[in-house]
Amino acid sequence: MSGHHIVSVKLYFGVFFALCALTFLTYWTALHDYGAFNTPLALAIAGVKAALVILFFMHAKYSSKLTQLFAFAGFFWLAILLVFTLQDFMTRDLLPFYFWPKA
Amino acid sequence: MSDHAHSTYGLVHHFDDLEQQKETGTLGMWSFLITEVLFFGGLFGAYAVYRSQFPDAFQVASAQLKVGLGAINTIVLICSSVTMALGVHAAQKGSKNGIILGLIGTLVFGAAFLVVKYFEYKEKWDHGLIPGYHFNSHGTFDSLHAGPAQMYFALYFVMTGMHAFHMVIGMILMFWLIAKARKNYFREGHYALIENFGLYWHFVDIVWIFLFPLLYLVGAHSGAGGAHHG
Amino acid sequence: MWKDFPFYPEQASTIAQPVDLLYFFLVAVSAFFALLISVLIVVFASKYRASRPNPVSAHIVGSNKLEVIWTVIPLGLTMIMFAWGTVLFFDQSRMPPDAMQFTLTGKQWMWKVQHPSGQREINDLHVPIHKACTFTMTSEDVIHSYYIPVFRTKQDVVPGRYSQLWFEATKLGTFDIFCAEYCGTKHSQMTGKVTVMSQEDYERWLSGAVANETPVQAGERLFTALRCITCHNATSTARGPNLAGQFGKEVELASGAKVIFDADYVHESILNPTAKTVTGFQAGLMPTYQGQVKEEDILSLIAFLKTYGATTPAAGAPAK
Amino acid sequence: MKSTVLTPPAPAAHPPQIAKAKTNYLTADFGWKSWLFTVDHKRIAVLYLVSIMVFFLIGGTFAILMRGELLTPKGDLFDADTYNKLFTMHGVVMIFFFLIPSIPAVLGNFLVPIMIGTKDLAFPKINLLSWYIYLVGGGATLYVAISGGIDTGWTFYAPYSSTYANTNVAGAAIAVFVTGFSSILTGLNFIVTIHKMRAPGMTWFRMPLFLWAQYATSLIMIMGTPVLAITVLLLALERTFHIGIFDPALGGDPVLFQHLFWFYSHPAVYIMILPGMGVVSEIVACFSKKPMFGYHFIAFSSLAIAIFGFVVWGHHMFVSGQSAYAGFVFSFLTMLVAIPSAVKVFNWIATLYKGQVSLETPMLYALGFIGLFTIGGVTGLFLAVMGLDRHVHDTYFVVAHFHYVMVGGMVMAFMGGMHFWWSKMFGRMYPEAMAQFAAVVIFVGFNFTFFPQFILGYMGMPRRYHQYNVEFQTLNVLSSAGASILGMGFLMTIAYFVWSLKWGKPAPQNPFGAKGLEWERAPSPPPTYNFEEGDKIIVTEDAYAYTSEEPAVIAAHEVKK
Repeated sequence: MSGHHIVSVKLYFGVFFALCALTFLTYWTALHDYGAFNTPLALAIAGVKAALVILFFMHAKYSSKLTQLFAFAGFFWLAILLVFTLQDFMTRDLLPFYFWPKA
Repeated sequence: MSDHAHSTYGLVHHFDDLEQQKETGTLGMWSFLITEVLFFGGLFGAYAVYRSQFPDAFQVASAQLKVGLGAINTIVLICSSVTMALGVHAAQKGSKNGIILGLIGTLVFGAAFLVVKYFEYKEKWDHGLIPGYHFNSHGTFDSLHAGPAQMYFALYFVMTGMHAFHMVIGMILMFWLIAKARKNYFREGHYALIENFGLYWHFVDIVWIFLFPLLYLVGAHSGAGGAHHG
Repeated sequence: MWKDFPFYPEQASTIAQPVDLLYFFLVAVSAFFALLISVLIVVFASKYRASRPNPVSAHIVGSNKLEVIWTVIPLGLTMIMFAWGTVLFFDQSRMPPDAMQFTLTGKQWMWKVQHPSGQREINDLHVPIHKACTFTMTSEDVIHSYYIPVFRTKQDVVPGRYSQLWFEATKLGTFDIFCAEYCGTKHSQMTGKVTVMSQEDYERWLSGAVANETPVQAGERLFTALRCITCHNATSTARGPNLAGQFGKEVELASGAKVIFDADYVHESILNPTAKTVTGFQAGLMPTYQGQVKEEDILSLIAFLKTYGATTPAAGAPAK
Repeated sequence: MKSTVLTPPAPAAHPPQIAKAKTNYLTADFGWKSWLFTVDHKRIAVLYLVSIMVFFLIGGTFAILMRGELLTPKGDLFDADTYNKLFTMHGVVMIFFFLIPSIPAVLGNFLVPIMIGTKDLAFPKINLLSWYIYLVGGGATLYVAISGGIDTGWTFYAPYSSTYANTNVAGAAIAVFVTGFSSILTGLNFIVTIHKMRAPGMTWFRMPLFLWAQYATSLIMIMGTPVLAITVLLLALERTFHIGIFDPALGGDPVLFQHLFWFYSHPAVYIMILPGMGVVSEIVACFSKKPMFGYHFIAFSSLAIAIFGFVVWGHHMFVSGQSAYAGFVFSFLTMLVAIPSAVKVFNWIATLYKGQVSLETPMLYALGFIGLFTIGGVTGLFLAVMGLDRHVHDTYFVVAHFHYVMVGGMVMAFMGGMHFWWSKMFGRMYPEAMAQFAAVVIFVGFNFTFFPQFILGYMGMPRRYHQYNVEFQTLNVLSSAGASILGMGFLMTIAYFVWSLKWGKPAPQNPFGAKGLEWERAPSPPPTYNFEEGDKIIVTEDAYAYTSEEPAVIAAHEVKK
């Protein structure tokens, strides 16, 4: 249950060093040009960092299923907002197709 | 689960026991964080749309930021998260001094972050990069990029400004929590307040974890402008 | 008496009747369900009223069979509506290829239209019957919406972007044009009349009006005057992509992405040339024409680029 | 008076149970401080009730003025700017200050803790804070109304709102921003309360459907409202400092504003209707004296509506310049979200079957809701079908549709709920005959007002028109006439409610013989902690246990015949 599991100080420092290392990694990758992959890479690293913070600093790993669901729900709804907004902007250049050829 | 060593210290009238009270507070905080995710989410949505429409302008505009400062601030904020986590750890262990130490550490790192942010903002101000009628008054951007670059800086200031605002709120709350901790308020397992505040502070950290690559690193490899520190 | 109280406006375009048919289908479905529910309420409320002798409630907590029935039937009906409506909408969204090309600019609070032959009109519109007309539209200030009820068509007019609309009138007469998107004080006066005329009347009307150069001619003049051809030509040393015959085609950008060479792309490339540079060409060579060309000029350039390459092969052979 | 004459009250002098029975949440404490600093969810509900009624009357006045102007095709009563401000203020006030808080903040606040058998909401102080935030937002809106008004329409579309309007857009944006937090805090409170504070035995599937509806509504409140908050904040910044975020001159896209706006504002429509559905479920079961038909389906349909409601917002934007493929996706998903609403309607009807139906005022409103909401719902399909929306979008058809849902749905449910729980809230009965008459007046007036607008819309009359073509006049006059009947109905209702506070018949604990903790365990009105002291709430039966298993055999037998 939440609050009953005490995370050890050692683990906190482990996460801390991981976060610092990932920060350096994302900085380092940003200095190189990977074309279209720079941004996805940076976001993936940010995602891992955020997951570390949520799981260990925010104790989500040791929390009830309900809390985990709530932690997930916010990001899920954010994804809805982003995906459904971008689907408009991404498909604007496409011409609507005919369902059957016009005579 | 509430064991008998626990008194009813801190129990508010409408709860049955401390266990229920604590879980309620935690769930309330997580619900609040959902609203925070979506609050920033609107900004990330706007960012995603305009970044996809003006990739070049965003790259050029982003190159105006000092990546080094952003990276330092990232580390500073991670440190503040660790001290916060240690403060909560101390609360769980029932160490009054540990709580105060953790909070003060968090406060110091938070302040350091804002100081760095202040210098960044001031530099933007000096270079005429504040969105509005006087944007680009120093001619930093050619006319091709000025429009979308202004939108980039509008997003930059609103996103980092909202983030900084959340930090200021958090720091004000920390003074209050430190005062409470000094009065030995957080005892007998009654430390939900510290824990929930910790959740808030870590969330603020997470926002920055995403802001850093999205705002600072876009133009880092292009070499345009003052992208490199030092 | 239905003449005095019509339930739908006149059907004056090819799309009007199909839209009305769909409408009647939905009205029929709605009426059926509204009636069904009202009748059931009245019947149940009177038959099972509490004041009847020895009232008793049956212990019924649900029926999965019924739930499935009243999930599947409405779902089926809505899917029919969805498919039918989407086909109609896509037909209305895709511009017919050999139509008359009008341009339209909305501003507070008027509609400025230019005919393919160059005539300009404000608020009012004259179109020939049985001829597809497409409109390339933008706004100078806020969002407006060009709405002609008898043609059952409507499209928002958005500043900074182009939207398109088409119709083919099927009935002679004069009909209303409304602005349907709220646009400020005189929103309700941003109206006009569309007059549908026979082909001969339309031509007579055109000749009576002051003839300007056509949008295509104006575009060609601008294309020369702005020296676009200096870079955008078919030679191997050209500093910009050849534009002849490109309109409506897909082009590959330096970033690897592909975009349609359409009105929005032209608009963006003129005002913000580095935004989407075609692959193989250096970005930043082309200056912006922001402030040098007006929205209406760009509309003319677009009109020209649509024909460029097709009618003037001498100016540069099509790219491939 | 000499202090020596005063004797301290001696509680021991009275038998304790009588003293307790006489003290309820209304009489527990007196004076304005006891109200303004209360943390009792029931008192906060009453504070909300009073404040939303003030805004309802203000918004209603704007509506009546508009209908007055629309009596004639010419703009003769007001100039165009005034008319534009009227419809904008009507929308802003009614949506943000009446419809959204109406059922959640009044009935929800009052009933959620009682229905789950607890003493208060999870965060009583935050509950009070939400009311104060509401007041600040409402005050700011009234200030905007006086200081230049706002004329953008409640949708605040950029770039008209951000650049071209000459009215107090920034003020209104801030007012909406502030009010949003009141809604967020209410939603948050309900979610946590329903998760964590249920009495022993009150499992999820024993909860009254009103709570399921409140829970679903609260989800929308906390997930959607923050996006609206940041959107109007961006609008205010754009308006004040010209930061350029929605400015087409810089490359900004006004359609982005619409996406962000409708991400909240479409689900907000479900904030406005879901609680109404919850109220109707309670009323229908009670006045049929029968368990809810398909309880699980109604419960889950509320959640389905809340979740699917988030992915349909683009159906407001088919002709806005949104891509046709985005329209395709949004249109399809909108069709899906219609299904759970239909399921609810059929289940309500099936609940009447073989029950003991009595037509007291709450039931009249509930049945009216079912009919009008059906019309409002199916006409929504007209707008979600893309080919048809091209014609009816932004016409009076839209106006008629959402008033059938909002007034025909939500306001009817709110009225039904107020009549149903009035005795619980204030310990007095409303006058039944008068109330039934008013319900009929409202039903008739409503249909006269809004049905003609469907025809107007299909005939092509655009919405937000100050002047209109002569051929639209007949239907507009009909609509205005209906509005005056509707207005009379509402005034009558408010009058007898106020009257009943003093002269109404004292209410028994359970005047309608209803099931549920608020009826069976809480007195009318309830004491501060909702239940008699020492009354330990343990729930042992399902919601709506109006019948028992025993007669089921007979019922099944009868069905077979």
